[in-house]
Amino acid sequence: MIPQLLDGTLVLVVVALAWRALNDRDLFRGVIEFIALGLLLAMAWLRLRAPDLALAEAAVGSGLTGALILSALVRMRRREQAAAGQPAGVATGPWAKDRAKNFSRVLLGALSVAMLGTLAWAALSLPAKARGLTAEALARLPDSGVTNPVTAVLLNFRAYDTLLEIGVLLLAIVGVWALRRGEWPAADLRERPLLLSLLRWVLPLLAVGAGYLLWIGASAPGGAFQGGALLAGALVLALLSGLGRRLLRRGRLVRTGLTIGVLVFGVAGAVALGWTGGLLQYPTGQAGAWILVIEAAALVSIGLTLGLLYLGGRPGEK
Amino acid sequence: MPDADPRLYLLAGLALFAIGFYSLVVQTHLLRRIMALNVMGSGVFLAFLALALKAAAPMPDPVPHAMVLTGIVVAVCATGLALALADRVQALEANEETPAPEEPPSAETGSEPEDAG
Amino acid sequence: MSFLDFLSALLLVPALFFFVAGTVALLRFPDLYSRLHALTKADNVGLGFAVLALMLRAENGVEVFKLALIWGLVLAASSTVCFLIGQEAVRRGLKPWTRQSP
Amino acid sequence: MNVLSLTLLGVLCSSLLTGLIIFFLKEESHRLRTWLNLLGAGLKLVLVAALLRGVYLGKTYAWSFEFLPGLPLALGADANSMLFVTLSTVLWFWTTLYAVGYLEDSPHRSRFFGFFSLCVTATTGIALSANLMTFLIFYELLTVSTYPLVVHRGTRKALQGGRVYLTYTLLGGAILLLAVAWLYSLAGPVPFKERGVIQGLMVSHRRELQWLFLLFMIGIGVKAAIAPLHGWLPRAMVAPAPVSSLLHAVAVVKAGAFGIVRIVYDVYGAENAAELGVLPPLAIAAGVTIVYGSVCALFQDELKKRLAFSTVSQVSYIVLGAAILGPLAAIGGLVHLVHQGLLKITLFFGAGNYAETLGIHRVSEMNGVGRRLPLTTAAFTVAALGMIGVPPLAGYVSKWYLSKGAVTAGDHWVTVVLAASSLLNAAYFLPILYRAWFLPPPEKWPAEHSFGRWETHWMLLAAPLVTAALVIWAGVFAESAFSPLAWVKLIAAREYGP
Amino acid sequence: MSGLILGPLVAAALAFTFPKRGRGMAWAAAGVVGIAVLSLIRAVLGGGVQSHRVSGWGAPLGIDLRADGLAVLLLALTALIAVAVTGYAAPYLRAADSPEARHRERYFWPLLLFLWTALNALFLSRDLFNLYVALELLGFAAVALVALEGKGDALRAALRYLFVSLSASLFYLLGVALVYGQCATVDLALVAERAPRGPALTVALALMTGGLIAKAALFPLHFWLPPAHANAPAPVSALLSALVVKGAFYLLLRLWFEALPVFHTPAAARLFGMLGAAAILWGSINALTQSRLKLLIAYSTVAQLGYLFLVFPLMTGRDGRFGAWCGGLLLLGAHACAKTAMFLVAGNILRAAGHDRIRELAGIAQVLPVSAFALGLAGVSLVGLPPSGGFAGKWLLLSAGLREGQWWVAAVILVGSLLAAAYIMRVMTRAFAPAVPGTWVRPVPPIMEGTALALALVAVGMGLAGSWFVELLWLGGPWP
Repeated sequence: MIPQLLDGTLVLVVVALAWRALNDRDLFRGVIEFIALGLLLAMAWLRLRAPDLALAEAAVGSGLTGALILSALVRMRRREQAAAGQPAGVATGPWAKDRAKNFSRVLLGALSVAMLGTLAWAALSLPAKARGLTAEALARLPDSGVTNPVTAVLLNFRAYDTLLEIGVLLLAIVGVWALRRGEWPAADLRERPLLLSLLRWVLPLLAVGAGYLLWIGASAPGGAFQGGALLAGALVLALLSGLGRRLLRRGRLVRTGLTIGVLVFGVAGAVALGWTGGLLQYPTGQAGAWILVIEAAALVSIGLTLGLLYLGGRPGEK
Repeated sequence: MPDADPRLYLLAGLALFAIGFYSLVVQTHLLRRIMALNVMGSGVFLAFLALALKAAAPMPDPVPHAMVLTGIVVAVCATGLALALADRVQALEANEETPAPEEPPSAETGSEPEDAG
Repeated sequence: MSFLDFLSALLLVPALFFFVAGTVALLRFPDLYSRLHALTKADNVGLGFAVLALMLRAENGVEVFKLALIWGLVLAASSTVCFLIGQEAVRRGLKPWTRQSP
Repeated sequence: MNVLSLTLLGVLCSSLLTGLIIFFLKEESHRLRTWLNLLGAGLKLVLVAALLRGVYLGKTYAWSFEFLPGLPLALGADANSMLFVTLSTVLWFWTTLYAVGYLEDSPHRSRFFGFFSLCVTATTGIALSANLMTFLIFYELLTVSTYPLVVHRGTRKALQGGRVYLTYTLLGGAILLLAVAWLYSLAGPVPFKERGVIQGLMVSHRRELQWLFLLFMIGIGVKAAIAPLHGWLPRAMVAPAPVSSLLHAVAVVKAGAFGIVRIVYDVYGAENAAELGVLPPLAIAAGVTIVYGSVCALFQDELKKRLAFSTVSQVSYIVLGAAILGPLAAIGGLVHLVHQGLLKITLFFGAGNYAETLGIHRVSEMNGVGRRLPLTTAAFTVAALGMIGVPPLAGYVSKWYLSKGAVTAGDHWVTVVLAASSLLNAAYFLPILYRAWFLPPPEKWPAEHSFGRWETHWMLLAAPLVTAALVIWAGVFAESAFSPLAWVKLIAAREYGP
Repeated sequence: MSGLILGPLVAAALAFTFPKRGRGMAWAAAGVVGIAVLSLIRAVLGGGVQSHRVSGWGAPLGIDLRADGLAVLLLALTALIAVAVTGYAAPYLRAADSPEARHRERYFWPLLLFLWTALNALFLSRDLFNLYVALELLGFAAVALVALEGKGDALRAALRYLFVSLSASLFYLLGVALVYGQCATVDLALVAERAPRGPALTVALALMTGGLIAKAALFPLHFWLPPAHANAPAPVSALLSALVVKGAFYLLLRLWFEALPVFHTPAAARLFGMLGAAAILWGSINALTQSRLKLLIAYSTVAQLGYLFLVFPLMTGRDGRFGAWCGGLLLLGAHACAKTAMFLVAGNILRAAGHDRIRELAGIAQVLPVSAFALGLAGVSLVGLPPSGGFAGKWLLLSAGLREGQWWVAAVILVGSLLAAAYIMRVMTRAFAPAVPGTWVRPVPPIMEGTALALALVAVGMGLAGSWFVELLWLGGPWP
């Protein structure tokens, strides 16, 4: 009884929070609700027995995405105020401007509800017990080089997906850099000795933590993405405090760091192709080592990419 | 603690998808629309994982888990890109009201550090 | 239920109490400075009890160490953040609440 | 691929390749361009002569290439195609010469001659097509390559004329495309064959075949300028004179008329078409066009417009010949394909000379031109008399066979139409001749150019004289073995013979 | 096959790391991909459909790549157009030695290479989820390239495009989730084996189709296309119109004819056909009323995409099936080349005149004869005049329609062709008018004109090579 109650409450709160986050009159509150939604979703992932994803969601889905949106909001507000000379407390929403708009809202609402109904009808018609690929994955797990099935899928069974995904990450940062110059948080550490002393030992700790997550990912929840997210968090901290400035001045180094995931992954794929005749088909018995190398490179790229996404643009002095 | 009922989470995922879609179409503020996309995405992920739980013998299907992890990363990339773009657009609209110089790419590209590649 | 499990459950009671107290305080306290107290003090104590409770259920020493590390990190982080928020508030000239002010 | 099929390709390439090279020539390389033009035209002439001899000796020429499965692009040389290809090649040679002289010092000549060559390539392709698909391809190529020629001058009027031209021809092309696709879906690939290829469908798809015939006639009738689809022709006369010659005598209108002949004789077969009952409406349309075109011509003061309406009228003679069952009418129609080409090109050359040398564009300005340009006017006169049908010139031969054929077929009304048309022809040509020869010239011509020794540039003069000579030859020696008439009789014998 | 993906991907990463080597990387990738495509064509023509199991596992656990005639055709087309754009873009981007120009060039090459990677991945993959990742890669690269123009309209268009693209991807992904829930696989062939007709897959297919239709800009979800394609830099517009929208269409073909052919009912097919017909008419009419050349070309893309969807109703019967398939894809190829040529010409005109307002473009044929010729040839193919590739494609569709007795398809094709002729004529008429002094201010490098002409020639010549295409398309196509 209690688990059902817990699930029911969680689901209800998630749905309600999603609605609130997107339709709150106060945009700022909406963003905060959105971040909270991410945390609750991480709980939902746990209930769905997906601890890998709970980690990723908490760090990336809620944490990083929330931070991105929040900083964008602050930037936009500041600009709105500068432009209009008035506080833009309540963002312009679709509220009751005219009848046509209301009508289309009602129409779209009806459409969305109808869509939801259809989707539910289809989803509930699915077989109650799915076959899934659990059996296949577990049967091949011993050959995969790792013991965590999710990592096995990510870096061996469907490694090609992951290769493209690392590509997407790189592409995202290239696209963002092409669009904007990043904005530097103006922080002076001399005024904040406490923060400085905290960062002095927290940043290395986070880096070690990222490495640990990478290592443990072979057998337990964790891996390059979760580790990368941690690294990204460290980087965001460093950027916020102004510590990362010196690093970012070294453009080529940063770019190499961003691309090393794709490069190592791609080259590994090509070498494997020459070795075994299959794209990303690791030589027998060496899969574990290959995966570790690829993941290590990917970790650096993921961490840098996600962290620099926070900057919202290419580094460069004004 | 026994497993959750996958159908419950499946429906929740679909609900998030519908809410996200409705808000995406109805809302006008760029940030809200970007959040709406994220909510839609979360809905899809929820559905994926709920379906993975249906094949839970002896453990949930790892393949959708990997897919969702990929999806989460893609989603954050999308968010980053969309925010940068939205920011440029908003800067542009703010400029149209009061013309203030707002970063044309020309101003600083040359000074990007260590350009010599 | 073993003795350790019982003890662990017992420790969770104060943990919950402090969390609830912290949350209520966050909602009810009148100004930023007092809310900071609620967030940092009450919640950290609550977390401490929860970590203790979990330590009793840990399977090996490494896990105990990790739990301790988590608590340490949270303590350090929350105190630093609390300080930074307070400093920023002071800089912006936010007046602390007193009984006289409405 | 053997020598015979290479000859076929050679006929096409002699103008295609020169055209493509000319496109990339610099505007200033005048001499090279002229030589290339004449070389291409001359080479084509030689190749066609070889082809003609071969066909006469009974050799089979065929070349094909599957550009889509079951859909060959096929060239061949039968008697019918030789008729047209010889006409267009001979006339092209002289038109090229004329055009070189005519366009001296005008801008964009590389572009002009490039498209000019493409246009002739398309015409040759139409003539040599061995199946309906190939015909369609070259037919559309002709449309496209003629457009830049029509708008060559770039004036507002030229652009408007070009737009009207494209609108008509593309609409026609779309309808033709539909017809071809429909016929292919019924009958499979449609090669051209004497007496038609649709015997198998006569019973089962009678109604479809009738509709198809209508679509074909509309689609091709646009280019053949059958009323009421003729609207583009008078407007397209804004083009330079060599282009008008090309449009009226060598390529476009001719391609339309030839297409109708092909459809009637080699796709449907004259007897099948008559059996389907589709010929009388076509004959009536042709008859109406003949009279209507002549009447319109009567009221035009602009010389080229008058000639344009005259074309509308004259081309329908060819259609009429195809639409009347029986070998005699067929001979009349087919031979008029050649005769009208010779006559009309001479007239347009003349008109071009008047415009280029003296700046004369209107009939009312033509007083006394015979004295200033005697040779040109003589050629013009020969052609005009030929048009009217004065024996023994070329036009007389066609009209005679046509009326005889009509009487044999029992269509007596046709003779009335022909007579009326001849009268009208006389009515709009004789006043011109009268003015040219018998009225005194004005003090000053509108815009006179002097070209030295001859009355005009020698290239402008040579072309009309040669074509006028051909007009006389085609009429006087009609019954000899080497005349268009002799060749046409061969075709008619194959279509209607036992 | 692997080189097709690894080549441009690694080149993209290197082009980003070493910005000054961007163009070199693009050419290197072009070399790798060129060799890979040619050897793949040889292999497919010689040995039939080629397959590859990535990581050696094979479906359902792993991901399969497969190169059949259709995939190879599109890969070759992509390579051709990407090479042309590479050749064109170098002088285009170096228009002026301004910081803006340097900035654009710096980011253009990696983005182009990402786009290429995504297209190759899309055409090779047999895995619905992997296709999702490829689609996202494609969408991001396309959006970033549009935004590279940097002007207000381009940015707004890019943002709208991004929103459409992302939400469409999510619709697609939800469909994939349902397919996985039903079939426990995301491999196209295995889905086809395990697909029962039922609500789950019906809705899944509807979701995926909806998403892909939005990405393929089929009427009425085309609204994002004209601003995005018209405001992007010219070589980008070319890539978008020629290839990116086709990627989504390609995936629709795979879904409807390979993964879930049981759902290809006459009713569904007719719906596609109706939308296609509406797109042809709506796009053409809008093209007729545009005042800017690039917008006209963009609306023409909306119209031409409509033709592709006529394949669906024509594939319902037995007689016209193969013809319709080949016709649609031949049209796709011809349109890709012709449209690239047109956008490149538009880029030349923009360069020379500084604007692309059709009314003020008198004298193109005089000032830019090669470009005008290319425009004319591309127009010939768009209108579908013989012997162009456009004609061959339309002919096959038309005959299929007549053979199946679907007269309305024939009517739509003819009307669409005439409308296309009308809007091409609008431009060509200006081309032949005498130039107004002061209109044409800057010279255009010959390579920019030559590239456009080359592609226009390919579009026209494609019709003559129709048999070869048909032979290729037969391999691995959806026939019993």
